[in-house]
Amino acid sequence: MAQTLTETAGSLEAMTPVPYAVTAKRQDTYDTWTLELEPVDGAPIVPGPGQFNMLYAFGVGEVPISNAGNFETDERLVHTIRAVGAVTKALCAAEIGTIVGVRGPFGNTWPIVEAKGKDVVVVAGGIGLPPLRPAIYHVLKNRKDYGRFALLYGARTPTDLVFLDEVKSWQCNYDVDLDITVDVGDTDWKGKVGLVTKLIPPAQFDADDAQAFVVGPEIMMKFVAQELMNRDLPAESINVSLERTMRCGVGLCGHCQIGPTLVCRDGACYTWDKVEKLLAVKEL
Amino acid sequence: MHEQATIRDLVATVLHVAEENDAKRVVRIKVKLGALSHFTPEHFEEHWVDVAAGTIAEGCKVEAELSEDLTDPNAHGVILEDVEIALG
Amino acid sequence: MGPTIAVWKFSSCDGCQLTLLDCEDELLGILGRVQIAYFPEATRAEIEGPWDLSLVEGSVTTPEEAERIKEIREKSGLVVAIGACATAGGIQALRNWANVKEYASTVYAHPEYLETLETSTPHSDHIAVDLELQGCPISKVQLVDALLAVLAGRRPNVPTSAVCTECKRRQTPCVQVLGTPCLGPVTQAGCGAICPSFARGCYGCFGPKESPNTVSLAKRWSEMGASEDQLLRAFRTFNGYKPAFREESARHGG
Amino acid sequence: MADETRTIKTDYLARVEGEGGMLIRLKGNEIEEVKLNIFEPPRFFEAFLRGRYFTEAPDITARICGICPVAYQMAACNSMESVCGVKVEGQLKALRRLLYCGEWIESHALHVYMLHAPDFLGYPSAIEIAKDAPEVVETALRLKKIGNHIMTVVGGREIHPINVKVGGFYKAPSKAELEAMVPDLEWALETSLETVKWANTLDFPDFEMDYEFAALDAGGVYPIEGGERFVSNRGLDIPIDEFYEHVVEEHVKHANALQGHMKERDSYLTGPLARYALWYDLLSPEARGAAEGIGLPKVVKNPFKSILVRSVELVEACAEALRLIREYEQPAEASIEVVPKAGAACGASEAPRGTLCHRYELDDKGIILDATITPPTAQNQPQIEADLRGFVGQFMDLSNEELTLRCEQAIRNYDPCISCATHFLTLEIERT
Amino acid sequence: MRAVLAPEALEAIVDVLRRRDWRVIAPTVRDKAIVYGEIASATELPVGWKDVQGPGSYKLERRDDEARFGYAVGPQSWKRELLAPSVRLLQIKRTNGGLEPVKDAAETKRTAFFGVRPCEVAAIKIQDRVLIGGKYADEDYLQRRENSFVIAVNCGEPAANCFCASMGTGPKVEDGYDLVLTEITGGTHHFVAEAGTDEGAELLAELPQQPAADADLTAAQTVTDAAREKMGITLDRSDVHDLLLANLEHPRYDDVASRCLACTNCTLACPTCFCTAVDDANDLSGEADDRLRSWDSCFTLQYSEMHGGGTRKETKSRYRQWLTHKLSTWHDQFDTLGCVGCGRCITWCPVGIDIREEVAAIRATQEAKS
Ligand SMILES: Cc1cc2nc3c(=O)[nH]c(=O)nc-3n(C[C@H](O)[C@H](O)[C@H](O)COP(=O)(O)OP(=O)(O)OC[C@H]3O[C@@H](n4cnc5c(N)ncnc54)[C@H](O)[C@@H]3O)c2cc1C
Ligand code: SF4
Ligand code: SF4
Ligand code: SF4
Repeated sequence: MAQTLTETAGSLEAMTPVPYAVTAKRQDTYDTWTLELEPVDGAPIVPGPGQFNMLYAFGVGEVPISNAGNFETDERLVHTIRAVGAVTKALCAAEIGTIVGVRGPFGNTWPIVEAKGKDVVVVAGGIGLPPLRPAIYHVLKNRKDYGRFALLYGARTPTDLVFLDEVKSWQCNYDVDLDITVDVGDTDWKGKVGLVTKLIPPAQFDADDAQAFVVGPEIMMKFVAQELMNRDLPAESINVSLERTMRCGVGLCGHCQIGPTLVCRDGACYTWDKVEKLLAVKEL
Repeated sequence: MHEQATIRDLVATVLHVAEENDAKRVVRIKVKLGALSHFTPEHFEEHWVDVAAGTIAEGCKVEAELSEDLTDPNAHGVILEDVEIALG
Repeated sequence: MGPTIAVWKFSSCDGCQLTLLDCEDELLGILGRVQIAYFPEATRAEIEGPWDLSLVEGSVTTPEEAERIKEIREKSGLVVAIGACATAGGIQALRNWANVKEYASTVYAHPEYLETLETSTPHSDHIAVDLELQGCPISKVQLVDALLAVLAGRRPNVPTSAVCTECKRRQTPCVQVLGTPCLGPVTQAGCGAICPSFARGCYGCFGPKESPNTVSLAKRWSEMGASEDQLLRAFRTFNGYKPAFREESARHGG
Repeated sequence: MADETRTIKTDYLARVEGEGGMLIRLKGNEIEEVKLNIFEPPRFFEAFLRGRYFTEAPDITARICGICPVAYQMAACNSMESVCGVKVEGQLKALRRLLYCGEWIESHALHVYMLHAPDFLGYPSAIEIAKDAPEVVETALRLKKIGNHIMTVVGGREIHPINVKVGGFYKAPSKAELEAMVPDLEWALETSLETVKWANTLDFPDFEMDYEFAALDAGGVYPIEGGERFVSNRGLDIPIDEFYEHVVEEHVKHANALQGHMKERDSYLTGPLARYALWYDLLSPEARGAAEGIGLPKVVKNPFKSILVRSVELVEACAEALRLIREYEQPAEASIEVVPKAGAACGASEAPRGTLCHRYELDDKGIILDATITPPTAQNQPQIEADLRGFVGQFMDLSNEELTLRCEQAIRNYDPCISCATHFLTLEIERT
Repeated sequence: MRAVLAPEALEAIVDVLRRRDWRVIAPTVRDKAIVYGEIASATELPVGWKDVQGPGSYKLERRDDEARFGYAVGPQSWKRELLAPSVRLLQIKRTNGGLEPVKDAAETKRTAFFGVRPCEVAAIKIQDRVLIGGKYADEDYLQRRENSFVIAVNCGEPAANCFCASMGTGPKVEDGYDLVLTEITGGTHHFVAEAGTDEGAELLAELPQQPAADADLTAAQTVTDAAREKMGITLDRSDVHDLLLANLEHPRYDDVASRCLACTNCTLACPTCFCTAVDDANDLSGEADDRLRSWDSCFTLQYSEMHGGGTRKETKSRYRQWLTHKLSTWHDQFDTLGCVGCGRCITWCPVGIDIREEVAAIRATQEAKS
């Protein structure tokens, strides 16, 4: 075609996984592991807070997994993965030295830099904490640039809480208002029992000048957003992360649509005002 | 053709039961022949005598009853209902 | 030493297990990675159970078969039901609408010699099945993919969508739109949409797709001139006992 | 005797195992009984064909056997067309023959190399042969694939082809599509000629039977896709429509498959040995040359040598397929119109393993009123038992294990189309 | 550059292109329909055929003239050439512990699409926007697209399901072509040709031709004007974006779900629908994976399946996804409509569901409400 197409065309390498080696691995809960990955050749990509990579387990398949790293270092990728199906099981079973494929980083980032000077409220549900970790790291690293920092963490049971030690260390070292709850306790659990939404009314933040970051199951995010709005936090100041099936991760395969938006391209981070109506429609 | 195998299996079971109960001899067995088991009582006894020969079940009394219920889930099989043994 | 695979036959035509031998290009490659533990169509060698994977062909039509599948279930890591017989009762499930004793006397002079259940049922009516490959016969591609998936520990690629997806991918002009009634829109993909490519309507040998709208398709067929009888037979053939097709055939009499 | 007795409740269930099997009862050196059990659970095809539309018979009866579906489709079509008074001829008939050649190639290659040869070579199966001599199995697979490919191109798929229809086909392949198969078929022809020589290197037990050979008479060509008469070397010569006046089917207690035998005659044999003996002169020059090359007589009475005859038929099917493709012209219409008529007729075809006969009775709307199907294995079963009786007599002093092997091999001589018969699970030898 | 061509010049087009060793893909008659296939001569075009289309029905009939393009669009679209139904994107090999992605050598042969309708040109432009116009580009598509050469044909005789006039994509092509023909059958049968690019002009220059007078251009304009007139406006697109978004829970979706088979035909026949599945398939040795991309559809359950189940389990949600995407959210995502009015989804729906009627039904009850 004599029309100039090439100039309009974006990156072409998006569909090719790059080999990374598993260099460290930690089990977080009975079904969740954290992997650290380093490129076999060259420098690692540096995903921003809120971005995700497509991780590929050889022979099994590829899935989107959020960036859970960048604090001290950009040297390696950190991903926390819950083994729920074939690919995530294979990734969680990877040994140190195993090569996995990585494509990314894809998607947008949390508006964490934009939140400078404001109070920060982070609400995480279970495995929702890892995707928030890069944003948390950013705040901690630049702690003085932000106002109050409330970290509200809930999980179904105590065994579903990840990085508990690390979370507690943040509380001591960085002036974080930490509040934790579980839906169902066990005999060893001395903390709060109840839904994470219960932690919102007492949380310390200035609704006129705060940004909230919320990740968890869709239904949890709905209730959390509602509670936050009950505290007069505007919907535009509530950030959530959505999840849909993704086959390409780069806006070409169409699978991750929710109404007017493609989650992989326009998300996965959204402000609540953009998605509230969409999520209210059943099976949209 | 499978009569033989079935009977052998039954004899083994009877001997096992007998042994567990320290029996000296098997006096009587009672079996229910499924409607589709391919056995008639006479046919069954004939085979039984053959296979039980030389064991402590030799010469025992065989009570075989032919079921006519085609819909019984066990219609194809033979049920060993009980075994009478002589102790001591 | 790969995983052990046992191939079991129940009431069937052997076509689905023959599909394995028909994987001429793949057979040796697969055999190099698994151990055939039991496959009477191909070998007299046997490895005792338990087995990692059992492929189960054929439907349950006798009391003995009903027992046997339970034993196989107990001794198998994965049970994969292959074919319309194993997943839907097969063509012989037509007996489920008839009186078996009458059937038996039609065919056999001495029906009293027969041991048979009144019905022909899929294994899922008797045990928990891990994966069903539909089709009369199953697709080679799906069979090979399922075996490789087991070896790799991934999800097998079994589309649950309509035959139409494959028909469109192979770019066949839709025969239903051209005037030949076709079951493709309610039938599960897998065959490669061969019937339309040979200018005939799909006859449903791969069984119902997920959420098949048989009512709407049947209505269209009637508008195209199909009789109630024809509709009844169309839904009551190789997969007639699968609930979606069973219910639709019942709507057209009998 | 005043022993203390006790009754113990057991309610223990002993199962009757249901697999194919064979029973040989020997008393001293006398054979008391030889029984071949075919525990194929009944599937009632003949019953549920009643009430179906006549055009459904080829698709439905294909499901009787996944190993020779084309045989069923052709017999059903032949029978239906005969009831309705139409004849499929010319290129459509040629296409049917070509499709059937595909099935012969597939089935014979499978049987020769993968089912029968392991017996001769002392392997449990082709899987083990593949470990020692992969090239043998690769050859078999490639041959099989070529047969299957014909069925895919002409019939739509290899198992249960979808393109066969009463009156012809749904769609006729183009000449170019068929010609694309020629190079493969030429290879297959060469290879099948080698197969004959290779098979001739196997060891055959000395054993002959005096058979009544029966096969279709296809009127001047080697019988494959059909024939108007059913004939034997002992003077049987009947129109196929009279098949059931001469052959009766018997349901014997030990097998769910019906057995056929001819009225007022003994058991008879259908299949490769019979076709070959009756129609040797109609074989292609290639096939005849192959037989001559290994000194195979015009009549083979040793059932173990059926593997040789089957190889010769493999040559025949390849040569015939090539000829049919060469002479093919794509017909303007893929089928002729068939209007249902009330009536009844038989139709038959030559399955790889023998003559297959169908008979249907239709009403004037084309609804099937009655169906009778006699597969080759049913016809051959009495003969198989007769063979075994003769055969076991010769090998009585072998150990049970060896005798079992021999018997399995003997059964496989007939390529019975039931998996339980291709590899026996239980063979009981009772010696008293 | 413009010219008047005699019907015989079509043969010259095929000749010239084939001499350059290009593939020429054009409409031909096969399987009782007009489909696209490689041709070696212009005689393989559907000379003297027309199509009679209705919701869920399509039939070829003879015309009483020798028109080469006397039919509308058939079951296939150029999507099959650009966004192939199934293609291997790459192979990933395992090499002693590592991974090595291997790309297949791309097909580089130039391909002329001969007989591209205005709606189809519009559809190609839409797919360009989606597949190579954003931050990331589909490499296979781009490769094929760069190798394509578009010979468009304006429409004179729309089929019953055509509604390009409503969507502003036809019956006259505006841009996006290399060469465009308008067929004039009344009087002496001839074509008015106009080049859209330099390459198009080069081709035109090689053809036997007459100069085009103003009258010829007017005659060509009359052809497309008449077609537009005949079609009328059957779908009001002005407010459709908001209309559909405001009616996501409209009861009409229950009604259409009772008819819709969720069979995927509409989406796969559609020239703009671009959804694909990306699957990895293992090779026999287990040492390499093929990454395959194939046409997918929002009408399947697996399309929206996440861990724990499908997002759109009901047919109603799937139909809504499709309809709103085509006419509404496509605009939000890609700044264009997703429908070009070719009518394929209507004709090739096995039960004849008509997008125009569904929109009209939603509009009618919405209007009744307000
Ligand atoms: C932006 C984003 C970020 C995420 N971040 C994280 C994270 O940080 N940590 C985390 O643990 N999880 C994360 N997830 C979720 C994670 O991607 C899923 O848990 C994962 O995709 C599950 O894949 P699986 O193969 O293990 O599960 P499966 O249940 O085996 O498959 C899951 C889905 O894959 C598709 N699929 C796979 N095979 C087939 C097939 N043969 N046919 C049809 N469909 C098939 C289906 O949609 C299926 O439902 C994230 C998801 C998104 C969208
Ligand atoms: S021919 Fe049948 S399978 Fe193909 S698209 Fe039409 S309805 Fe679907
Ligand atoms: S198109 Fe339908 S009937 Fe034909 S093979 Fe496929 S599933 Fe079976
Ligand atoms: S609208 Fe028509 S073509 Fe589209 S999925 Fe529904 S039934 Fe199929």
